[in-house]
Amino acid sequence: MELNEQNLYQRQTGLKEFGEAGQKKLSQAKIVIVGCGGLGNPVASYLAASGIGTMHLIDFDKVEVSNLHRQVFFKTEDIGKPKAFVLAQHLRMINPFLKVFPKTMALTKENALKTLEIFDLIVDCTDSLPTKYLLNDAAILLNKPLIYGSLYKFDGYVATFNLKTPNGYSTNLRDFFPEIPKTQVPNCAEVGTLNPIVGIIGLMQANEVIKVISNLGDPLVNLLLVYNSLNNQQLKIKGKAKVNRDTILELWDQNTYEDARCEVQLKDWLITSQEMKEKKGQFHVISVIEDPEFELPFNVNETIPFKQFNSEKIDLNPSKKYVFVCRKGINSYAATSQLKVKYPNLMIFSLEKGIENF
Amino acid sequence: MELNEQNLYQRQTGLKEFGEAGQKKLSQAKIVIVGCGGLGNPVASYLAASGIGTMHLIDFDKVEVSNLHRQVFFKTEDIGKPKAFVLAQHLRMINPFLKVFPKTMALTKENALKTLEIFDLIVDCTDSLPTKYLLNDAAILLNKPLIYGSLYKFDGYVATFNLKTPNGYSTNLRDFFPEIPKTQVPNCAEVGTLNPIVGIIGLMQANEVIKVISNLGDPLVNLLLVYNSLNNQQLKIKGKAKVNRDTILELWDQNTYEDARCEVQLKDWLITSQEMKEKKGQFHVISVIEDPEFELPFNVNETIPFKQFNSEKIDLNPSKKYVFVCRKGINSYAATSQLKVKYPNLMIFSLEKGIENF
Amino acid sequence: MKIKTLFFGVARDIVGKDELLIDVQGNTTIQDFEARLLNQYPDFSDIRNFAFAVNESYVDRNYSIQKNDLIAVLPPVSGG
Amino acid sequence: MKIKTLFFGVARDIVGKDELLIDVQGNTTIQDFEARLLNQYPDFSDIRNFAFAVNESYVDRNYSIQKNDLIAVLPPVSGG
Repeated sequence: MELNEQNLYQRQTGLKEFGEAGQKKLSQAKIVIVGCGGLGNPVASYLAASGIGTMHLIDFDKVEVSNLHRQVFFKTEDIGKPKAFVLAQHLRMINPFLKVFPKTMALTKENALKTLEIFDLIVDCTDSLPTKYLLNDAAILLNKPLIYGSLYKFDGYVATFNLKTPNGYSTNLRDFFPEIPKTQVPNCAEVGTLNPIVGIIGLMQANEVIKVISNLGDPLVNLLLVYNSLNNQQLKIKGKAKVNRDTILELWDQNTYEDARCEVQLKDWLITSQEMKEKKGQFHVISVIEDPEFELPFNVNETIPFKQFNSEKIDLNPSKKYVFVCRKGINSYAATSQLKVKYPNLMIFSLEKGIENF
Repeated sequence: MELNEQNLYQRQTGLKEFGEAGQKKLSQAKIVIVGCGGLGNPVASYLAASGIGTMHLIDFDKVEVSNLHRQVFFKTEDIGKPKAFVLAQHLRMINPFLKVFPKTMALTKENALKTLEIFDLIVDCTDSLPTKYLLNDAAILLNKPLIYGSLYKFDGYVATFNLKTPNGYSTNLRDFFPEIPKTQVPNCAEVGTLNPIVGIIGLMQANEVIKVISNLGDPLVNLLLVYNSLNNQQLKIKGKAKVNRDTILELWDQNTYEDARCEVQLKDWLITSQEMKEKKGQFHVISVIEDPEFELPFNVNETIPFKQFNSEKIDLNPSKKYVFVCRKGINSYAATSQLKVKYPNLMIFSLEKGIENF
Repeated sequence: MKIKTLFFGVARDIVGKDELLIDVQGNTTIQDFEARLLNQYPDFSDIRNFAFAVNESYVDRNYSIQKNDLIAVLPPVSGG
Repeated sequence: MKIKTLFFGVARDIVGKDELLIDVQGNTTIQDFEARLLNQYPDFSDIRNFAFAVNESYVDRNYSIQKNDLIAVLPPVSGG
């Protein structure tokens, strides 16, 4: 059987509910997938295989070892390469008719509207709360549907936001969660997940994209679907569209959409992995990781789980040099900066970018 | 970050509910995935990435163009290669610690018990009803859990069958569907599907495997989960374990577990694609395909949808040569054999293996 | 009484709808209900192989339909 | 009245359970309910950012809890 579009999609076009008409709608669609990790992997792959015409992939990050357990389209040989490019490469090999454009970049308030305005539909596969609000608000300002997905451990959420309906635009993220939480729960220590819920949520997003574009079935409109993979409990929470475009315009002006946890860190208070390896043994190392079973790649002198960390109760020895460490270098920096208030002249450092990048 | 098992699974082992103990259980598990198509693709990939220790992959088939829209781990360059081997190759590239053994073979009543007895758990990713009953009955005779998945168009079913519980073995396929349907609904013309439901059901199967092996959460025990991807409706049908091992033993003796549709076809009544191409124009070609919009790769003289086909009402011209065609060569063979009763001496042929292999 | 009935798989194809409200007399068993569906939709020729669930529980053919029951009609499926 | 309450995401971590039966007086609003959870589980420090659903509908904080309500406690989630 020849490799052509007709043969490639025959198991879809043969469906009377979908047919050649549905296939044509997919082929004419131009969508953007923001985030090429656990959600972006299956969303992009299944949508590419289904015959979406044009797909842009956006991710600022590179493939890491610890991604592979849930980002199953990445191979060990891809470690260190930009996620968007690696994913695009796979998509080209499964569907040569796809027009795919990978972009290694971070979406910000400054570039979001310009970047997103050319698409019919936006898929949120990011793993950052401020970016999720940035995408939500940008989608509303641009009058575009947003296919939302997110998860925590064993639970996932999915919805089709801001779809134009006869009754106006449908609900958006702020109808369920009005404000960007200031303190993310939980913060630094990424809690992890088992991979099936990541795939389930991603596939449900792909399903929404196909439903919306081919005008088939009932998309998750004015609904937030909640799935618990531990007991297969599903809720579909009905919402009311209240937060409208005018409100979002005001919020857009007020918000920076930056991750409060990723504030600029002072270089003087940081130590690189390189430097720490070179000067091994010269530091008193304190871990502020919560998980007592987390195995560190080096010996530490002390462990103070960050929740119990209180600079008032800590006495440091002025003749020693201290290094605080955690997984991502965020809580360790917070500990360092608190102690710098108490001991401004002491040698106290935070391991830059954390143990994950050691 | 170094590529080792600790780093690969850190986002799972960091979960207090799962931890190193859960990871160890996965690594010690030995499972078999029967069927490497739409369900087997994601099931094998996600389970390999999660750190299952030993995985056997069984499929008798090769990658075809029309598979690629839903079997998204296969590339165009894999067309014509054995599915189990291609899938195993991908798994090795995403997890070098996996022990994977691909087998290109068909499971039959004769080899099933011997083939399946060495595993802790069986995953049914097949697309044949008789094979699903074969796997179900074999799993019961071998006292092994079976992770069942199947689908039709936009709907999918998932369950964990025959799990040993404090109250005995849980429900199996025959508690919901006691007998192997004699006439498959619908038969020859594979109706097709959109790819997200295939992925959703596959991921739910992977989720069951992880739950069962790591003893986490509540597997779908004494339940048949039904998911409608068009409106995201989910039902969890409670069942009672009634069909026990003794009954299955009797059924095992009675059943052949062969697909009634795939009975041996007489060579004399068949014409190959090759021959039909060579003798183009010499035949009166009749299509028995149901779908009026199905596009054929050649001209046909007549179309009689198989449901309306009735040999009593058909008059053939003894001076002509006839070829019946359909998608897979099953209904066209049925038409041919009925007409051969009426016109034993006429030249009537069925296109061998159907248009899909033309 | 009007009984909400959900159709899955090929049953949806045959009925042409996700769900129907079906008017049912008292003392109607699932077996009666099955016969009635077959009578109304002759394409249900394989319905004896289908599973029926009431309020998310599998029921035998002798189950007697009650007011406010939610019926699901579940054909065997074989895709994979 | 005993109110069945489901906990998702980090709320499940904090409570340590998928669901609880919580004894609630008449005229209790979601706002009261939220305060009570925070009081009982101080780790709910971000609960003002959580969504509450009753019988699968999003509710405002001034919703008054009724008998037989099923409450879902839904924290924002950010994984992807």
